[in-house]
Amino acid sequence: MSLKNALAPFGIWARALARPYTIPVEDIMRAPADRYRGWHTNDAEACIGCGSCSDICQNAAIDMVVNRDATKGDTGLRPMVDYGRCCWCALCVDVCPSGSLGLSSEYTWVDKDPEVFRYVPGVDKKPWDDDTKGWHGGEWDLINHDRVPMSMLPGETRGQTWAEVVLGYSEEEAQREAARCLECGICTAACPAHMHIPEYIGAIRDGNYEQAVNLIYETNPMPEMCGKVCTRRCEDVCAHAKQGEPVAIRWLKRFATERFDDLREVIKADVAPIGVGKRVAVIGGGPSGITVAYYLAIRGFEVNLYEALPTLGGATFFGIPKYRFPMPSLEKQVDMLRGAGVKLHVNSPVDAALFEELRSTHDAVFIGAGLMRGKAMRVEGEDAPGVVNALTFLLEHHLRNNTDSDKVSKEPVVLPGMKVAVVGGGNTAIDAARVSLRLGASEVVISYRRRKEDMPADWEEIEDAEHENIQIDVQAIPLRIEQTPDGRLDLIWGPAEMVADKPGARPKPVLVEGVENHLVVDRIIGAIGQGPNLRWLSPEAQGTIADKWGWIKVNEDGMTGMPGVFAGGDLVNETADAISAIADGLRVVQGIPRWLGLQ
Amino acid sequence: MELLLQILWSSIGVLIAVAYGLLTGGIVRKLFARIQGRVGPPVYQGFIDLGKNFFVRDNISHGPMFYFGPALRTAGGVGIFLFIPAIVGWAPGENFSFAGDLLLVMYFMFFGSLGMALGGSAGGHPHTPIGAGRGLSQMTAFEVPFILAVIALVADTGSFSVHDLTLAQAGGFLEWNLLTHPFAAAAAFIAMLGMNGYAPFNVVGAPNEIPVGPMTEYQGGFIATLGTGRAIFAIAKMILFMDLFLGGATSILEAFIKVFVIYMWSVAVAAVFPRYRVDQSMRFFLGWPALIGVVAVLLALF
Amino acid sequence: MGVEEKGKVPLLPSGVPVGSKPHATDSTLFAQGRPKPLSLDESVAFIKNWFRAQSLNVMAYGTGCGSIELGPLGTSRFDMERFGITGGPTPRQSSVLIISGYLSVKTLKRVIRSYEQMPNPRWVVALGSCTINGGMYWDSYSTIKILDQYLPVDVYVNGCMPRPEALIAGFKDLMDMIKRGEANGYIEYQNNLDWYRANQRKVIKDWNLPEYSW
Amino acid sequence: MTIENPHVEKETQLWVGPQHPGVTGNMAIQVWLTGDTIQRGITHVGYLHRGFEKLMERRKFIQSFPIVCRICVPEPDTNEYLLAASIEELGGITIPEKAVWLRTLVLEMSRLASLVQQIGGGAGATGLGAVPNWTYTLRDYILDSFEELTGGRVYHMYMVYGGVRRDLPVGFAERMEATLRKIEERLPYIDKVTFQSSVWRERTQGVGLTDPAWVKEMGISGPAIRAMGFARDVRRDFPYLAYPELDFSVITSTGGDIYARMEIRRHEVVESIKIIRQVLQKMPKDGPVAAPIPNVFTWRIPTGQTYVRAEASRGEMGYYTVTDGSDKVRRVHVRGASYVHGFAMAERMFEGLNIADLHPTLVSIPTCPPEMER
Amino acid sequence: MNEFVQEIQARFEVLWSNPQRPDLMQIGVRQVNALPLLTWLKSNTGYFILNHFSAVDWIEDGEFQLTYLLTDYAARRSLMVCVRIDRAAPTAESVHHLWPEAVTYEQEMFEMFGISFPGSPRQGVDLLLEGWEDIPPMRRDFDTAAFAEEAFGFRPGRTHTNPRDRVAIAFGQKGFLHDH
Repeated sequence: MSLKNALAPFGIWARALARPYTIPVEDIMRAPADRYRGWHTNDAEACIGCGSCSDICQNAAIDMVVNRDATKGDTGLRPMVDYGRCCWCALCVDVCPSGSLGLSSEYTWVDKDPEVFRYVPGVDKKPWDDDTKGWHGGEWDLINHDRVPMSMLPGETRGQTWAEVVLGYSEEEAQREAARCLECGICTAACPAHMHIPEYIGAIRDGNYEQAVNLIYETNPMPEMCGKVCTRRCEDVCAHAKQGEPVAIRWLKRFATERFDDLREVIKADVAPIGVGKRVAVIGGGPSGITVAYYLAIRGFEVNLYEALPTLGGATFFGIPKYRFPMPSLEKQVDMLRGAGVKLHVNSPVDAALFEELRSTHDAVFIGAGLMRGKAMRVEGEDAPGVVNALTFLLEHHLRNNTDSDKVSKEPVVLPGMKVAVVGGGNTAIDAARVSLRLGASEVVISYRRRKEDMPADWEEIEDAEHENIQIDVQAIPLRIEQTPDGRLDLIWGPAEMVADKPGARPKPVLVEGVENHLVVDRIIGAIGQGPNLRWLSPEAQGTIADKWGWIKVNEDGMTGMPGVFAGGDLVNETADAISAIADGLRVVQGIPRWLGLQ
Repeated sequence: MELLLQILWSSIGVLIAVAYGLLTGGIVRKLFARIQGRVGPPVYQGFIDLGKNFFVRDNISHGPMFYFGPALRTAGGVGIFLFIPAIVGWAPGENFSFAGDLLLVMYFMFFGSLGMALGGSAGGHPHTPIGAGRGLSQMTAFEVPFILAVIALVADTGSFSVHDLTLAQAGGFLEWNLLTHPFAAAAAFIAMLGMNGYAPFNVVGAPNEIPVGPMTEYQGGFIATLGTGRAIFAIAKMILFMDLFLGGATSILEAFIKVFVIYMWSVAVAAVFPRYRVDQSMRFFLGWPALIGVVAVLLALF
Repeated sequence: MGVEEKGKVPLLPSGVPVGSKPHATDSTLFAQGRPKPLSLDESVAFIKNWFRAQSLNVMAYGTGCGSIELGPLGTSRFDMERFGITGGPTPRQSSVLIISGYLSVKTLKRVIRSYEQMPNPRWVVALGSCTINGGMYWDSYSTIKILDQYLPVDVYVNGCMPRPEALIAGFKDLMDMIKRGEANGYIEYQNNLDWYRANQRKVIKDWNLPEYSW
Repeated sequence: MTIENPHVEKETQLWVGPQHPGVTGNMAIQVWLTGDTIQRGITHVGYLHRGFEKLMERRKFIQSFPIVCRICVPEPDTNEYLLAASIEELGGITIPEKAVWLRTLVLEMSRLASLVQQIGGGAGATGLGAVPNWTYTLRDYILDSFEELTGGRVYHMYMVYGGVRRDLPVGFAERMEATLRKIEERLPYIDKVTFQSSVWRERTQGVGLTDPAWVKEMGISGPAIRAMGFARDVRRDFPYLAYPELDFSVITSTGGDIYARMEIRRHEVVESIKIIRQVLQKMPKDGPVAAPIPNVFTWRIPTGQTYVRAEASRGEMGYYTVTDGSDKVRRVHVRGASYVHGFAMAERMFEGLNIADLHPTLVSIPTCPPEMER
Repeated sequence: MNEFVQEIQARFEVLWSNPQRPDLMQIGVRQVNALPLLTWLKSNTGYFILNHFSAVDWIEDGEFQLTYLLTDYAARRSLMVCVRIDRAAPTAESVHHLWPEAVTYEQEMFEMFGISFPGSPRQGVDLLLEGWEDIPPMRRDFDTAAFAEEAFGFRPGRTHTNPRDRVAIAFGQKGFLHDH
C-alpha cells in the first residue's frame, strides 16, 4: 500500500470548491428537448375518428368515444387516451392518417386520484393543448400515402383508339394496394350502397378473390361497371385522402370482378325464396332496374324487364363511351341477370297502355326509366342544322357502333376533320367531346359557364380530356348561334364573372355586358343536362307519381303515390350517378317484399 | 447545594453538546454533498430528522432489552461528556471531571457499543448479530492504538484524571500533547477514525451490505434517541481529544472551534475513501498505528 | 461447487422434496388483527406534519423500472436531499414506499411485507402508468393492474417512466398533502384492512416467506 | 420461495433479499454464512417477471417494438436493435446507409451511459459516495443527448424496423462533443478515488475471482471474460452495423477479479468515446433514415428462425426469433449476458466470498435481473 | 459450413439443414440422437459453448421444438440444433452435465413450458413465478389476457365504440346475398 495510493484520493477535495452539478430549484422544471414525447394533443376538427390509433396501440390505451354524430366523412368518434396504459411510443401519432394526433412535450402530471388520468385530447382542455414542440406526424409515417400507380394507355395514342384507357392492376399490384387499407370503414358510410369495402379489400389482400367478389355482390349487381366508372364517393372520404392518395377502391373492385370471366357459378346466394309465385315488372334496364331485377329474381320472384333500347345498361350503356366501359363487361353483367332467371324484353318501350296492363298482371311494377330528355340550351339559333343534343348524339353513336338497330342512320353526325364545340361541363359533355375526337374531329372545344374547379365532371375525366388536348374555355355563357355564309356555325358567347352564391354552393356566373366572342365550328353539341321524360305515362298517372317538373316522389320503401308502383334511379334522386341508382334499387328490393307482406 | 448547581450546569452543557452535535452533523452532510457535486440538505436538517423521528406514531418494540440499546448508547455519550472538563478553569464547564478519570471515560466509550449490540440482537433480525459482531471486533481493533496512546500520556503525566492531563498542557500551544507526544497523538487520531464510524471504517452501519447492522430493527423514537446519542457521543469524544491533545479549552468559543477542527480530520478522510471490510480494518489498526502506539509508550517510559 | 451435482432433488429435513412445499395460507408473518383506529385530531397537529413532511425517508426498494430515475434524483443532478428526502435502507427506517412501475405478484408479497413493517405515518407514491391500470403489461399474467386494490396510494406520478423533474413535483405534492394532513392512506389501510387483505389473498397464492434459520 | 439446505450444521442462512440496497436491481441471493464468509449462495429472480415473450406472441410486429426496450432498463437500445435486426432479417428488409450509422451511434451512446453507471456502481458498492454521484450526472448528460435525438429519456423507442424514426437534430454533434468532453474531464478524478486509492484496491483486488476454466463450460461474455484475458467481443467476432468500418480495440486484462473488471470498464469508456467521435464524423450527411415497411396492420413474415447477437455493456446479448407466417411472432427468446452470469457463474463466485464483498461482486459482473427473468 | 454439416451427417442423421446466414447454420435432428450429437460437438469440435437453449411451442403440430445454439468463437460461427419433441408428454434428456448454465434454462423451461428434464438439479423449483396453479404460461393454449382480466381485473369506466360498428349502425349496412 504505497504512500501515493494512500494520498491520491485526497485530490478530489477540489471538487468541493467547484460549482455543484445540481439544477437550481427555480428551473428544475426545465424545458425538454424539442421532440420529447409528452402528453397527447389532437385537432378534433381534422380528426375523422377512423380508429387507426386505437387499433395500433398495443397497450389498448386508446378508446374511441362518441364525440359528435357520424357524418359521411367522419365517424364522430374521438380517441380517448388512458394514461393508465400509455407508454408514449407515439405509434398512434405515426399511424394517424389525418395527422391530427400529436404528442406535446409536457411531462409532469401528478395527482392523488387515479381516475383522472384519462382524457380525450383536443376535446378536454389541457394546458399543453397548443404545444407545437413534441412528436408530430409527417417526418416518419407508418402508413404510406402514395397509391400504387395504375398503368394507362399513353396520352397521344389513346385519342385515336376505342381500346380501354385504364389497363387495370396486376395481382401483385392489387395486393400491394389492398394492403394499404387501414380497414377503418369510413368509406362504407360514404358509399350510397354502403358496400362492404374493408371486408372485400381485405379478401383481395389475402388473395381469396372468390370471397371478395361475393362480398361485392352483397350490395352491387354491376361491380365491373362500378369498378370502371363509379364517381368514387368512398375514395373522397378515405382516411388516406387526408394527407395522400386514397386507396384505389374502384380499381380494386374492378380487379376482383375481372378475375372471373363468368361470375354465375362464383356468386353463391342463399336467401329464402320468399317471392315464389309473385310477378314483378321492371321498366328500364338501367342500374336501378338491374338491381331490382337481380335481387328479386334470386329471391324467387318472376321478373319481367322491359328495355326500350336493344341492350340493357341504360345511361351506363349509351351515356358512357366504350373506352371507359367496354361492351363485354356490360354483357357479362347482363348474363348474370339471365343466370338469375330474369326475362329480358329488349327493344320494347312501355307506353301508357302497356303500363296499365303490366300493373294488372304483376304484383308490383318498378319504374327505372332514367333521364331520357336532353335539356335544350334555350339559346336563339339552337334549331340550326349541325346543333345536336349530347344525349341523342351519344345514344345514336352507341346504337350505331354496338348494335345492329335500324332506327338510326348509318351516317355519324361528326365527320372526320370537323371542328366541334361542346357546351356544358358535366361527365356527358366530356364524353361527347372525347367521342367526337375519336370520330376524327380535328379540334374539339368545351365551353363552360363556370370555372374549371366548379365542373361537375370527375377530375380524372377532365385530366384525361386535357391529356387528349381537348381545349376547355371557362366562364363562357352562350348567347346565340348564327349560320356563317359557308354553312358553318358561329357560337357567340360572352365572358362571365363569378358571384358568390349562398355559402357552400358553387358561385353563380353573371354575364359581362357588351363583350361578344365568336367561335366558328362545324358542329355544336349541347350537354346542359338531362331531365325526366314521363310522357309515355298517362297524364293522370304522371300527376299522381311525379311533381310538376317530372321528378318522381317516393316513400322510404321506394313506393310512389300509386300503390304497387315503385321507382328509383335518376328519376328519383338528384345525385344522378350509377351507385345512387343501385342504392335506390336496393331500397326497393327491401320495399317490395315488405309491401307484399312477404318479409 | 453546590452539587445541585453543578447538575443544572452540566445538563445545560449536555443540551448544548447535543445541539452542536446535530449542527456539526448537518455541516458534515453538507460537506459530503459538496464533494459529491450536490447542493446537500439544509444545515439544520439534523433537527428536522430528530423531530420527525420523535413524531413517528407507533414504535414497534421487541421487548425490554430492545429499549436498552439506544438508552445505553446515549448514556455512554453523556457519560463521557459529564466526566471530562469541557472548559477548564470555569466551574460550570468543569462538569464532574473531579469525580471521574480516564478509565471511567474509556469504559463509557465501550459501554455504548456493547449496549447497541445487546439491544439490536433483541430485535431478532439476523443482520443485527452480524452487524454487532462486526462493530465489536472493529471496536477492539481501533481501541488498541488509542489505549497505547493513553498509556503513553498517563505514564508521562502520572495521573489518570483528565483534568490533570489538561492542566499539564497549560501554557501555549507548544505545550500541547499533540506536539510533545507526537506518536501518541498520531496513534490516537488514527484510532479516532474508527471511533467516529465514518468511512473507511463504517462497515458496521453500511447500508448496502448488511443494512445498518445493529440498527436494522430500530425506528421512530429509538432512532431519535440513537441520533442524539451519536451527536453527543461524537462531541464528547472530540472534547476528550481536545482535552488530551489540544490542551483543553478555556472558553466556550475556543471549545467549539477546536472540536470542529478535530471533527474535520475524520470527515476529510471519510469523504474520499471507500469502506474497509472488518478483517481489513482490524488488520489496518493492528498494523502500523499499533506500532506507533508502542513507540509512544516506549518513549514515555524511558 | 455452487450447483448441486447430485442429480437428485434434495429433500427437506421433513422429507418433503425441496420446492414443492404446500402453499401456506396467511402465515403469521402478516398483520392479522386490525389495530385500533387512529384518532383524527392527530392529523390536525400542524407541527408534527410539518416535521414529517420536511424529512422523508424513501425506502430503498426499486420494485419496477421507474426506480432507475431514482438514481439521478438521489444524486447530484436533481438532489432530492436538499428537500430533506433521504434513503431508508430498511422498512423500519423509511416513511415513503415508492412503487416505481409494474408490480409482479412475487414482488407484491414482499412489498406488502415491507409496507406493513414501516412505522406509521407511511405513504405510498405510485409511479408510471403500470400502477394505474396495468400499463404496458396490461395483459401479463404476472403483474397486478390496479395498485389501489392492494395498497393505499397517496400520490400518482404519471409517465412511462416519470422523469426526475416529475418525481420532484410528485414529492412536493406529497409534502404539501402531508402538511395539510390529507395524506392519510395509512389510516385507510388500517381501517379497512380486510378489504385490502381479501384483494391480496385473491392474487397471492403462496404466502410462504423465507424463514431465517440459524 | 425457500430452498432449505438439508445438511444444515452451524451455518446462518440469510436472504440478501429483493428489498436490499445492496442488490443490483430486484433479485435475491440466499446465502449460507459461517461468520462473515459465504459457504454457498443461490440466486432467486422472478421479482420483475412480466413475461415479455408471452406478451410479444400476442402483439403484431410493430406493436412489440416499443415493449422490447423495457427488458433491460440501464441499456434499452441493445434490445431494440436486436429485435429490429431479427425481424428485418426474417422479413427481408434492408436499412439505408444513414440508419446503419445512426443505430451504431445510439448503441454506443447507450453502452457509454451503461458503462459510466457501472463504474459509479462499482465505486458506490465499496462505500464511496462521491463517484456514483458524478457518474449518474455524466449519465444524465448522455440521457439529455438521447432525449434530443430520440425523443425519449431512458426508453428511446427509436430503432424501428427499416431504420430509425428521426434524423440527427441540427447541432447535435457539437453538443455531444461537449458531453464527451465533460466525461473525459471527470475520469481522472474517478481514477484518483478508485484505481489509485489504496483502500479501494485492497477491497477489489483478489476479490470475486472467476476461474478461466469456466470459459469452456459456460457462455461467459463481456467484461467478465475479458478480465480473464480472453479478447471476446461480438463487435469484433460477429461484426454488425457500422462496426467493421470503426477502429476500436478490445480491452482485456488479467486477474479475473473485481479490479480487473472495473479497469476494463474504465478503458472501455475511453474506447466508446473514441467510437462515438468516429461515428459522428464518418456519418453520411444526408439520405433516408428508414426504409419503407409493409402496412403494419397486416404485415406477415414467412416461417423462419434466426439468432442475432450484439455486444451490450454486460456482455453478449442475443435474440432467438421464430416467425410462423402469421402477423405475430411465434417465439422470441431474449438471451441476456446476465442469464449465465447471474446463475451459474455467480453462484460459483459466491463461495468463500465475504458477505461485505457480495454487493461489489454483483455490481462488477454485473447482473441485471430483468434480463435474467424477462 | 456445408462440409461441416456433411461431417455431422456422417455421424448422425440430419433431418434438414438451412444456412440462415454465413455465420449461422441451422440443422434439425431427431430427439433420439440429440444428446449424442451435443456431446460429440462439445468434446471434439470447436462448438463447445452453449450460447442459448430454449423451446418453441408448435401447438398445431403437437410438438415442442428444443433449440440449442452452439458457438465456435475461434471460427466465429454458430450452429443451431433444432430437436422436435412430442407435446403431450414432453420430456428430454438434461444437458446440465455438459453445460452448467443449462440448469437454469431447464428449470425455466419446466416452469414455463412443462418440459421435464429428468435429472435436472433444480427442476420443479420456482424460478419466475410463485404459487402458480394454472398450466405452464408460455404454452400457446394459455390465454394471458383472459387470465389477467379474471385474476387482476382492469379499472372500470372505459367504453370503446368500434368505428366499423358505429358506421354500420349509423348507415344501416346490410347484405342482400344472405339473410342476415
